[in-house]
Amino acid sequence: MITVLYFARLREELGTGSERLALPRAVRDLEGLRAHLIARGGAWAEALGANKAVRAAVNQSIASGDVPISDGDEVAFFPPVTGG
Amino acid sequence: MITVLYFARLREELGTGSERLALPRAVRDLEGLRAHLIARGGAWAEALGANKAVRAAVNQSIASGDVPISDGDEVAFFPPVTGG
Amino acid sequence: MTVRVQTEDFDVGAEIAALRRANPKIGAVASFVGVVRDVNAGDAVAGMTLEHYPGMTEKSIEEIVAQARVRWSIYDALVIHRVGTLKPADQIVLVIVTSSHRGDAFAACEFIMDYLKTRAPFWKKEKTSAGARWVDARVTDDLAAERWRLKG
Amino acid sequence: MTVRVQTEDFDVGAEIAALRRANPKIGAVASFVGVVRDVNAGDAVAGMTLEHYPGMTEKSIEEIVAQARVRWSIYDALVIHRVGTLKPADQIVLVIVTSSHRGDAFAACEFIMDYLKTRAPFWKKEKTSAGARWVDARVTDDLAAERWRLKG
Repeated sequence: MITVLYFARLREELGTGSERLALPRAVRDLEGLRAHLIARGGAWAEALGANKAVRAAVNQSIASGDVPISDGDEVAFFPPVTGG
Repeated sequence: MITVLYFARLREELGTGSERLALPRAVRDLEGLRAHLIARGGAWAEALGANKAVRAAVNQSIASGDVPISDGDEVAFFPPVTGG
Repeated sequence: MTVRVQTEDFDVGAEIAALRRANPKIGAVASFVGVVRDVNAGDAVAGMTLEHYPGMTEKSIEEIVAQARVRWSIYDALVIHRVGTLKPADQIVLVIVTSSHRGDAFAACEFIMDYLKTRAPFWKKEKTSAGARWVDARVTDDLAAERWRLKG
Repeated sequence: MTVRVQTEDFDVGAEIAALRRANPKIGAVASFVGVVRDVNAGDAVAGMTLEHYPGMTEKSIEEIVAQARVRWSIYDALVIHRVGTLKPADQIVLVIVTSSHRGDAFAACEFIMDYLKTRAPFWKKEKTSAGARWVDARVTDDLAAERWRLKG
Protein backbone atom coordinates (compact mmCIF):
# COMPACT_ATOMS: atom_id res chain seq x y z
CA MET A 1 0.00 0.00 0.00
CA ILE A 2 1.03 3.58 -0.59
CA THR A 3 -0.54 6.82 0.63
CA VAL A 4 -1.41 9.43 -2.00
CA LEU A 5 -2.17 13.01 -0.94
CA TYR A 6 -3.74 15.82 -2.95
CA PHE A 7 -3.51 19.49 -2.06
CA ALA A 8 -5.14 22.83 -2.93
CA ARG A 9 -6.76 23.04 -6.37
CA LEU A 10 -6.08 19.33 -7.00
CA ARG A 11 -7.73 18.32 -3.73
CA GLU A 12 -10.83 20.30 -4.71
CA GLU A 13 -10.99 19.05 -8.28
CA LEU A 14 -10.55 15.42 -7.23
CA GLY A 15 -12.90 15.71 -4.28
CA THR A 16 -10.42 14.00 -1.95
CA GLY A 17 -7.37 14.91 0.06
CA SER A 18 -5.88 11.44 0.44
CA GLU A 19 -6.27 7.79 -0.37
CA ARG A 20 -4.62 4.49 0.42
CA LEU A 21 -3.74 2.60 -2.73
CA ALA A 22 -2.41 -0.88 -3.44
CA LEU A 23 0.64 -0.17 -5.58
CA PRO A 24 -0.16 -1.59 -9.07
CA ARG A 25 2.58 -3.89 -10.35
CA ALA A 26 3.08 -1.81 -13.50
CA VAL A 27 3.80 1.35 -11.50
CA ARG A 28 7.53 1.77 -10.91
CA ASP A 29 7.93 5.52 -10.58
CA LEU A 30 6.12 8.80 -10.06
CA GLU A 31 5.30 9.22 -13.76
CA GLY A 32 3.84 5.70 -13.79
CA LEU A 33 1.65 6.51 -10.78
CA ARG A 34 0.40 9.70 -12.42
CA ALA A 35 -0.46 7.75 -15.61
CA HIS A 36 -2.29 5.15 -13.48
CA LEU A 37 -4.39 7.88 -11.84
CA ILE A 38 -5.09 9.63 -15.18
CA ALA A 39 -6.38 6.29 -16.51
CA ARG A 40 -9.27 6.58 -14.03
CA GLY A 41 -10.68 9.17 -16.45
CA GLY A 42 -13.07 12.01 -15.56
CA ALA A 43 -11.77 14.49 -12.97
CA TRP A 44 -8.54 12.45 -12.66
CA ALA A 45 -7.70 12.74 -16.35
CA GLU A 46 -8.64 16.40 -16.22
CA ALA A 47 -6.75 17.46 -13.06
CA LEU A 48 -3.57 15.41 -13.61
CA GLY A 49 -3.37 15.70 -17.44
CA ALA A 50 -0.02 16.38 -19.09
CA ASN A 51 -1.15 19.92 -19.92
CA LYS A 52 -1.55 20.77 -16.21
CA ALA A 53 1.16 22.20 -13.99
CA VAL A 54 1.34 19.45 -11.39
CA ARG A 55 4.14 19.09 -8.86
CA ALA A 56 4.79 16.04 -6.75
CA ALA A 57 6.67 14.89 -3.67
CA VAL A 58 7.72 11.41 -2.62
CA ASN A 59 8.14 10.94 1.12
CA GLN A 60 7.89 14.70 1.56
CA SER A 61 10.69 15.62 -0.87
CA ILE A 62 10.01 17.33 -4.21
CA ALA A 63 10.36 14.65 -6.85
CA SER A 64 10.55 14.40 -10.64
CA GLY A 65 8.80 11.79 -12.79
CA ASP A 66 11.60 9.20 -12.73
CA VAL A 67 11.74 8.95 -8.94
CA PRO A 68 10.88 5.31 -8.01
CA ILE A 69 7.81 4.50 -5.93
CA SER A 70 7.68 1.50 -3.65
CA ASP A 71 5.37 0.02 -1.08
CA GLY A 72 4.93 2.18 2.02
CA ASP A 73 5.75 5.46 0.26
CA GLU A 74 3.87 8.70 0.82
CA VAL A 75 3.26 10.43 -2.50
CA ALA A 76 1.70 13.87 -2.91
CA PHE A 77 0.40 15.74 -5.96
CA PHE A 78 -0.19 19.49 -5.88
CA PRO A 79 -0.11 22.70 -7.94
CA PRO A 80 3.00 24.92 -7.99
CA VAL A 81 3.41 26.41 -4.52
CA THR A 82 2.30 29.97 -3.72
CA GLY A 83 3.26 30.65 -0.10
CA GLY A 84 5.32 33.40 1.41
CA MET B 1 34.31 84.46 7.55
CA ILE B 2 33.84 80.74 7.20
CA THR B 3 33.07 78.10 9.83
CA VAL B 4 35.40 75.11 9.98
CA LEU B 5 34.36 71.99 11.90
CA TYR B 6 36.48 69.02 12.99
CA PHE B 7 35.10 65.63 14.00
CA ALA B 8 36.17 62.43 15.74
CA ARG B 9 39.91 61.67 15.68
CA LEU B 10 40.63 65.01 13.98
CA ARG B 11 38.72 66.95 16.66
CA GLU B 12 40.78 65.23 19.34
CA GLU B 13 44.13 65.64 17.60
CA LEU B 14 43.51 69.32 16.88
CA GLY B 15 42.06 70.01 20.30
CA THR B 16 39.08 71.86 18.81
CA GLY B 17 35.72 71.04 17.28
CA SER B 18 35.16 74.28 15.39
CA GLU B 19 36.56 77.67 14.57
CA ARG B 20 35.53 80.82 12.75
CA LEU B 21 38.10 81.83 10.16
CA ALA B 22 38.55 84.86 7.91
CA LEU B 23 38.85 83.29 4.48
CA PRO B 24 42.43 83.96 3.32
CA ARG B 25 42.56 85.55 -0.15
CA ALA B 26 44.77 82.78 -1.51
CA VAL B 27 42.24 80.08 -0.55
CA ARG B 28 39.88 79.34 -3.45
CA ASP B 29 38.90 75.74 -2.82
CA LEU B 30 38.87 72.93 -0.29
CA GLU B 31 42.40 71.78 -1.13
CA GLY B 32 43.60 75.38 -0.66
CA LEU B 33 41.96 75.57 2.76
CA ARG B 34 43.53 72.28 3.80
CA ALA B 35 46.98 73.56 2.72
CA HIS B 36 46.36 76.77 4.68
CA LEU B 37 45.58 74.77 7.84
CA ILE B 38 48.56 72.44 7.35
CA ALA B 39 50.80 75.54 7.12
CA ARG B 40 50.00 76.19 10.80
CA GLY B 41 52.38 73.31 11.51
CA GLY B 42 52.41 71.08 14.60
CA ALA B 43 49.21 69.10 15.17
CA TRP B 44 47.66 70.71 12.07
CA ALA B 45 50.40 69.49 9.75
CA GLU B 46 50.23 66.11 11.43
CA ALA B 47 46.46 65.56 11.43
CA LEU B 48 45.67 66.99 7.99
CA GLY B 49 48.84 65.84 6.15
CA ALA B 50 48.59 64.37 2.67
CA ASN B 51 49.36 60.91 4.07
CA LYS B 52 46.25 60.98 6.26
CA ALA B 53 42.82 59.74 5.21
CA VAL B 54 40.86 62.96 5.61
CA ARG B 55 37.36 63.50 4.24
CA ALA B 56 35.65 66.86 3.93
CA ALA B 57 32.23 68.39 3.43
CA VAL B 58 31.28 71.85 2.21
CA ASN B 59 27.92 73.10 3.43
CA GLN B 60 27.14 69.57 4.67
CA SER B 61 27.77 67.80 1.37
CA ILE B 62 30.75 65.48 0.85
CA ALA B 63 33.25 67.46 -1.24
CA SER B 64 36.47 66.80 -3.15
CA GLY B 65 39.52 69.07 -3.17
CA ASP B 66 38.49 71.20 -6.13
CA VAL B 67 35.17 72.30 -4.63
CA PRO B 68 35.27 76.12 -4.29
CA ILE B 69 35.07 77.78 -0.87
CA SER B 70 33.56 81.20 -0.39
CA ASP B 71 32.63 83.51 2.43
CA GLY B 72 29.87 82.16 4.68
CA ASP B 73 30.55 78.52 3.92
CA GLU B 74 30.52 75.75 6.51
CA VAL B 75 33.47 73.42 5.93
CA ALA B 76 34.10 70.20 7.85
CA PHE B 77 37.11 67.88 8.03
CA PHE B 78 36.80 64.35 9.41
CA PRO B 79 38.12 60.77 9.12
CA PRO B 80 36.36 58.20 6.90
CA VAL B 81 32.96 57.50 8.44
CA THR B 82 32.31 54.38 10.54
CA GLY B 83 28.62 54.45 11.45
CA GLY B 84 25.91 51.86 10.98
CA MET C 1 17.25 27.09 13.60
CA THR C 2 13.52 27.37 14.34
CA VAL C 3 10.66 26.73 11.93
CA ARG C 4 7.07 27.30 13.01
CA VAL C 5 3.88 26.79 11.00
CA GLN C 6 0.94 28.25 12.90
CA THR C 7 -2.47 29.87 12.61
CA GLU C 8 -1.65 32.50 15.27
CA ASP C 9 -0.12 35.87 14.48
CA PHE C 10 3.49 36.61 15.47
CA ASP C 11 5.31 39.52 17.14
CA VAL C 12 8.28 40.62 15.03
CA GLY C 13 9.91 42.68 17.77
CA ALA C 14 9.66 39.88 20.35
CA GLU C 15 11.09 37.31 17.92
CA ILE C 16 14.04 39.54 17.00
CA ALA C 17 14.70 40.22 20.70
CA ALA C 18 14.61 36.48 21.51
CA LEU C 19 17.12 35.63 18.78
CA ARG C 20 19.42 38.46 19.87
CA ARG C 21 19.38 37.46 23.54
CA ALA C 22 20.78 34.07 22.57
CA ASN C 23 24.13 35.38 21.30
CA PRO C 24 26.22 38.46 22.20
CA LYS C 25 28.32 38.08 19.03
CA ILE C 26 25.41 39.08 16.78
CA GLY C 27 26.16 42.30 14.89
CA ALA C 28 23.48 42.18 12.21
CA VAL C 29 19.82 41.18 12.15
CA ALA C 30 18.04 41.09 8.80
CA SER C 31 14.33 40.37 8.75
CA PHE C 32 11.43 40.16 6.38
CA VAL C 33 7.68 40.28 6.97
CA GLY C 34 5.24 39.29 4.23
CA VAL C 35 1.82 40.93 4.49
CA VAL C 36 -1.56 40.13 2.87
CA ARG C 37 -2.25 42.81 0.25
CA ASP C 38 -5.74 44.14 -0.40
CA VAL C 39 -5.35 43.74 -4.16
CA ASN C 40 -3.90 41.07 -6.48
CA ALA C 41 -3.91 40.75 -10.26
CA GLY C 42 -6.10 43.86 -10.41
CA ASP C 43 -8.88 42.56 -8.13
CA ALA C 44 -9.76 43.61 -4.59
CA VAL C 45 -8.89 40.85 -2.14
CA ALA C 46 -11.15 40.45 0.91
CA GLY C 47 -9.09 37.68 2.48
CA MET C 48 -7.38 34.38 1.86
CA THR C 49 -6.95 30.86 3.13
CA LEU C 50 -3.51 29.28 3.32
CA GLU C 51 -3.26 25.51 2.98
CA HIS C 52 -0.06 23.53 3.52
CA TYR C 53 1.37 20.01 3.60
CA PRO C 54 2.02 19.24 7.28
CA GLY C 55 5.32 17.48 7.76
CA MET C 56 6.76 18.34 4.36
CA THR C 57 6.37 22.05 5.11
CA GLU C 58 8.64 21.96 8.14
CA LYS C 59 11.07 19.56 6.41
CA SER C 60 11.41 21.68 3.26
CA ILE C 61 11.92 24.91 5.24
CA GLU C 62 14.56 23.23 7.40
CA GLU C 63 16.35 22.15 4.21
CA ILE C 64 16.19 25.70 2.84
CA VAL C 65 17.65 27.13 6.04
CA ALA C 66 20.35 24.43 6.09
CA GLN C 67 21.33 25.46 2.55
CA ALA C 68 21.57 29.09 3.66
CA ARG C 69 23.86 28.06 6.53
CA VAL C 70 26.21 26.37 4.08
CA ARG C 71 26.39 29.39 1.80
CA TRP C 72 26.64 32.22 4.31
CA SER C 73 28.16 32.78 7.72
CA ILE C 74 25.07 33.15 9.91
CA TYR C 75 24.37 32.45 13.57
CA ASP C 76 20.70 31.57 13.49
CA ALA C 77 17.54 31.77 11.44
CA LEU C 78 13.87 31.81 12.35
CA VAL C 79 11.01 31.15 9.94
CA ILE C 80 7.36 31.52 10.93
CA HIS C 81 4.69 30.89 8.30
CA ARG C 82 1.00 31.27 9.04
CA VAL C 83 -1.74 29.03 7.66
CA GLY C 84 -5.53 29.21 7.81
CA THR C 85 -7.70 32.25 7.21
CA LEU C 86 -6.03 35.65 6.80
CA LYS C 87 -7.31 39.08 5.85
CA PRO C 88 -5.65 42.09 4.21
CA ALA C 89 -2.86 43.64 6.32
CA ASP C 90 -2.39 40.38 8.26
CA GLN C 91 1.16 39.11 8.55
CA ILE C 92 1.82 35.89 6.57
CA VAL C 93 5.48 35.08 6.95
CA LEU C 94 8.48 36.14 9.01
CA VAL C 95 12.13 35.37 8.31
CA ILE C 96 14.88 36.58 10.65
CA VAL C 97 18.58 35.91 10.16
CA THR C 98 21.36 36.86 12.60
CA SER C 99 25.00 37.18 11.70
CA SER C 100 28.19 39.04 12.56
CA HIS C 101 27.97 41.10 9.40
CA ARG C 102 25.13 42.59 7.43
CA GLY C 103 26.04 41.15 4.01
CA ASP C 104 25.56 37.57 5.15
CA ALA C 105 22.38 38.41 7.06
CA PHE C 106 20.75 40.15 4.08
CA ALA C 107 21.75 37.49 1.55
CA ALA C 108 20.63 34.53 3.67
CA CYS C 109 17.32 36.23 4.55
CA GLU C 110 16.45 36.99 0.92
CA PHE C 111 17.61 33.52 -0.19
CA ILE C 112 15.32 31.84 2.37
CA MET C 113 12.36 34.00 1.28
CA ASP C 114 12.95 33.30 -2.43
CA TYR C 115 13.09 29.55 -1.81
CA LEU C 116 10.07 29.65 0.52
CA LYS C 117 8.10 31.14 -2.36
CA THR C 118 9.07 28.36 -4.77
CA ARG C 119 9.83 25.23 -2.73
CA ALA C 120 7.78 25.22 0.46
CA PRO C 121 4.35 23.53 0.07
CA PHE C 122 1.93 26.40 0.77
CA TRP C 123 -1.03 27.37 -1.38
CA LYS C 124 -3.09 30.53 -1.20
CA LYS C 125 -6.78 30.76 -2.05
CA GLU C 126 -8.04 34.32 -2.35
CA LYS C 127 -11.53 35.66 -1.72
CA THR C 128 -12.28 38.37 -4.30
CA SER C 129 -15.47 40.05 -5.51
CA ALA C 130 -15.37 37.54 -8.40
CA GLY C 131 -15.40 34.62 -5.92
CA ALA C 132 -12.69 32.43 -4.41
CA ARG C 133 -9.69 31.51 -6.55
CA TRP C 134 -6.41 29.70 -6.13
CA VAL C 135 -3.47 32.04 -6.61
CA ASP C 136 -1.28 31.12 -9.57
CA ALA C 137 2.45 30.72 -9.10
CA ARG C 138 4.40 33.68 -10.41
CA VAL C 139 7.15 33.32 -12.99
CA THR C 140 9.02 36.13 -11.23
CA ASP C 141 9.19 33.97 -8.09
CA ASP C 142 10.81 31.12 -10.04
CA LEU C 143 13.31 33.59 -11.50
CA ALA C 144 14.07 35.02 -8.06
CA ALA C 145 14.86 31.55 -6.70
CA GLU C 146 16.76 30.55 -9.83
CA ARG C 147 19.24 33.43 -9.66
CA TRP C 148 20.78 32.02 -6.47
CA ARG C 149 22.08 29.07 -8.49
CA LEU C 150 24.27 31.41 -10.52
CA LYS C 151 25.62 33.52 -7.72
CA GLY C 152 28.70 32.89 -5.63
CA MET D 1 10.53 59.02 4.67
CA THR D 2 11.61 59.44 8.29
CA VAL D 3 15.16 59.92 9.53
CA ARG D 4 15.87 60.09 13.26
CA VAL D 5 19.21 60.54 15.02
CA GLN D 6 18.78 59.93 18.74
CA THR D 7 20.46 58.76 21.93
CA GLU D 8 17.39 56.71 22.98
CA ASP D 9 16.88 53.06 22.05
CA PHE D 10 14.20 52.10 19.51
CA ASP D 11 11.49 49.42 19.33
CA VAL D 12 11.75 47.49 16.05
CA GLY D 13 8.31 45.89 16.32
CA ALA D 14 6.57 49.19 17.06
CA GLU D 15 8.34 50.95 14.18
CA ILE D 16 7.42 48.20 11.70
CA ALA D 17 3.80 48.28 12.91
CA ALA D 18 3.64 52.07 12.53
CA LEU D 19 4.91 51.95 8.94
CA ARG D 20 2.49 49.14 8.06
CA ARG D 21 -0.54 50.95 9.52
CA ALA D 22 0.08 53.81 7.11
CA ASN D 23 -0.58 51.81 3.94
CA PRO D 24 -2.78 48.75 3.21
CA LYS D 25 -0.99 48.16 -0.10
CA ILE D 26 2.23 47.07 1.64
CA GLY D 27 3.06 43.44 0.87
CA ALA D 28 6.70 43.34 1.97
CA VAL D 29 8.63 44.77 4.89
CA ALA D 30 12.42 44.36 4.93
CA SER D 31 14.32 45.54 7.96
CA PHE D 32 17.80 45.60 9.38
CA VAL D 33 19.08 46.11 12.92
CA GLY D 34 22.75 46.79 13.60
CA VAL D 35 23.95 45.71 17.04
CA VAL D 36 27.09 46.57 19.07
CA ARG D 37 29.34 43.49 19.09
CA ASP D 38 31.39 42.52 22.12
CA VAL D 39 34.50 42.02 20.01
CA ASN D 40 36.16 43.90 17.12
CA ALA D 41 39.49 43.37 15.38
CA GLY D 42 40.24 40.62 17.89
CA ASP D 43 39.79 42.73 21.04
CA ALA D 44 37.02 42.61 23.60
CA VAL D 45 34.85 45.72 23.35
CA ALA D 46 33.35 47.08 26.57
CA GLY D 47 31.37 49.84 24.88
CA MET D 48 31.53 52.66 22.38
CA THR D 49 30.69 56.27 21.79
CA LEU D 50 29.09 57.39 18.55
CA GLU D 51 29.78 60.93 17.35
CA HIS D 52 28.02 62.53 14.38
CA TYR D 53 27.78 65.77 12.42
CA PRO D 54 24.38 67.24 13.31
CA GLY D 55 22.62 68.62 10.28
CA MET D 56 24.75 66.85 7.71
CA THR D 57 23.80 63.48 9.20
CA GLU D 58 20.08 63.95 8.56
CA LYS D 59 20.73 65.56 5.16
CA SER D 60 23.01 62.77 3.92
CA ILE D 61 20.62 60.02 5.07
CA GLU D 62 17.70 61.76 3.37
CA GLU D 63 19.75 61.86 0.16
CA ILE D 64 20.55 58.15 0.46
CA VAL D 65 16.87 57.27 0.94
CA ALA D 66 15.88 59.54 -1.97
CA GLN D 67 18.35 57.64 -4.18
CA ALA D 68 16.78 54.34 -3.09
CA ARG D 69 13.33 55.68 -4.02
CA VAL D 70 14.55 56.47 -7.52
CA ARG D 71 16.04 53.01 -8.02
CA TRP D 72 13.36 50.79 -6.50
CA SER D 73 9.60 50.81 -6.16
CA ILE D 74 9.13 51.35 -2.45
CA TYR D 75 6.39 52.91 -0.34
CA ASP D 76 8.33 54.23 2.60
CA ALA D 77 11.60 54.01 4.47
CA LEU D 78 12.57 54.67 8.07
CA VAL D 79 16.12 55.16 9.32
CA ILE D 80 16.97 55.49 13.02
CA HIS D 81 20.61 55.87 14.03
CA ARG D 82 21.69 56.15 17.63
CA VAL D 83 24.52 58.38 18.90
CA GLY D 84 26.20 58.75 22.29
CA THR D 85 27.33 55.95 24.58
CA LEU D 86 26.43 52.36 23.71
CA LYS D 87 27.41 49.00 25.15
CA PRO D 88 27.62 45.50 23.65
CA ALA D 89 24.25 44.11 22.50
CA ASP D 90 22.78 47.63 22.25
CA GLN D 91 20.99 48.44 19.01
CA ILE D 92 22.82 51.03 16.85
CA VAL D 93 20.84 51.44 13.67
CA LEU D 94 17.47 50.47 12.22
CA VAL D 95 16.43 50.57 8.57
CA ILE D 96 12.92 49.54 7.50
CA VAL D 97 11.67 49.60 3.91
CA THR D 98 8.10 48.84 2.80
CA SER D 99 7.09 47.87 -0.71
CA SER D 100 4.55 45.82 -2.66
CA HIS D 101 7.13 43.15 -3.43
CA ARG D 102 10.01 41.65 -1.50
CA GLY D 103 12.71 42.17 -4.14
CA ASP D 104 12.42 45.96 -4.00
CA ALA D 105 12.19 45.99 -0.21
CA PHE D 106 15.33 43.86 0.27
CA ALA D 107 17.41 45.74 -2.31
CA ALA D 108 16.49 49.21 -1.04
CA CYS D 109 17.08 48.21 2.59
CA GLU D 110 20.54 46.79 1.89
CA PHE D 111 21.43 49.74 -0.37
CA ILE D 112 20.53 52.22 2.38
CA MET D 113 22.61 50.29 4.94
CA ASP D 114 25.64 50.07 2.62
CA TYR D 115 25.53 53.80 1.95
CA LEU D 116 24.94 54.61 5.62
CA LYS D 117 28.20 52.82 6.38
CA THR D 118 30.20 54.83 3.84
CA ARG D 119 28.48 58.20 3.41
CA ALA D 120 26.69 59.21 6.60
CA PRO D 121 28.92 61.18 9.02
CA PHE D 122 29.07 58.90 12.07
CA TRP D 123 32.24 57.87 13.90
CA LYS D 124 32.64 55.11 16.47
CA LYS D 125 35.13 55.19 19.34
CA GLU D 126 35.50 51.85 21.10
CA LYS D 127 36.46 51.17 24.69
CA THR D 128 38.69 48.08 24.80
CA SER D 129 41.04 46.62 27.38
CA ALA D 130 43.84 48.38 25.43
CA GLY D 131 42.11 51.76 25.93
CA ALA D 132 39.78 53.85 23.77
CA ARG D 133 40.34 53.86 20.02
CA TRP D 134 38.62 55.25 16.96
CA VAL D 135 37.30 52.52 14.70
CA ASP D 136 38.94 52.45 11.27
CA ALA D 137 36.79 52.48 8.17
CA ARG D 138 36.60 49.06 6.54
CA VAL D 139 37.56 48.47 2.92
CA THR D 140 34.75 45.89 2.72
CA ASP D 141 32.25 48.65 3.49
CA ASP D 142 33.54 50.75 0.59
CA LEU D 143 33.26 47.72 -1.69
CA ALA D 144 29.72 47.01 -0.49
CA ALA D 145 28.63 50.55 -1.34
CA GLU D 146 30.58 50.58 -4.61
CA ARG D 147 28.85 47.52 -6.07
CA TRP D 148 25.54 49.38 -6.27
CA ARG D 149 27.05 51.60 -8.98
CA LEU D 150 27.43 48.61 -11.25
CA LYS D 151 24.05 47.04 -10.70
CA GLY D 152 20.82 47.69 -12.58
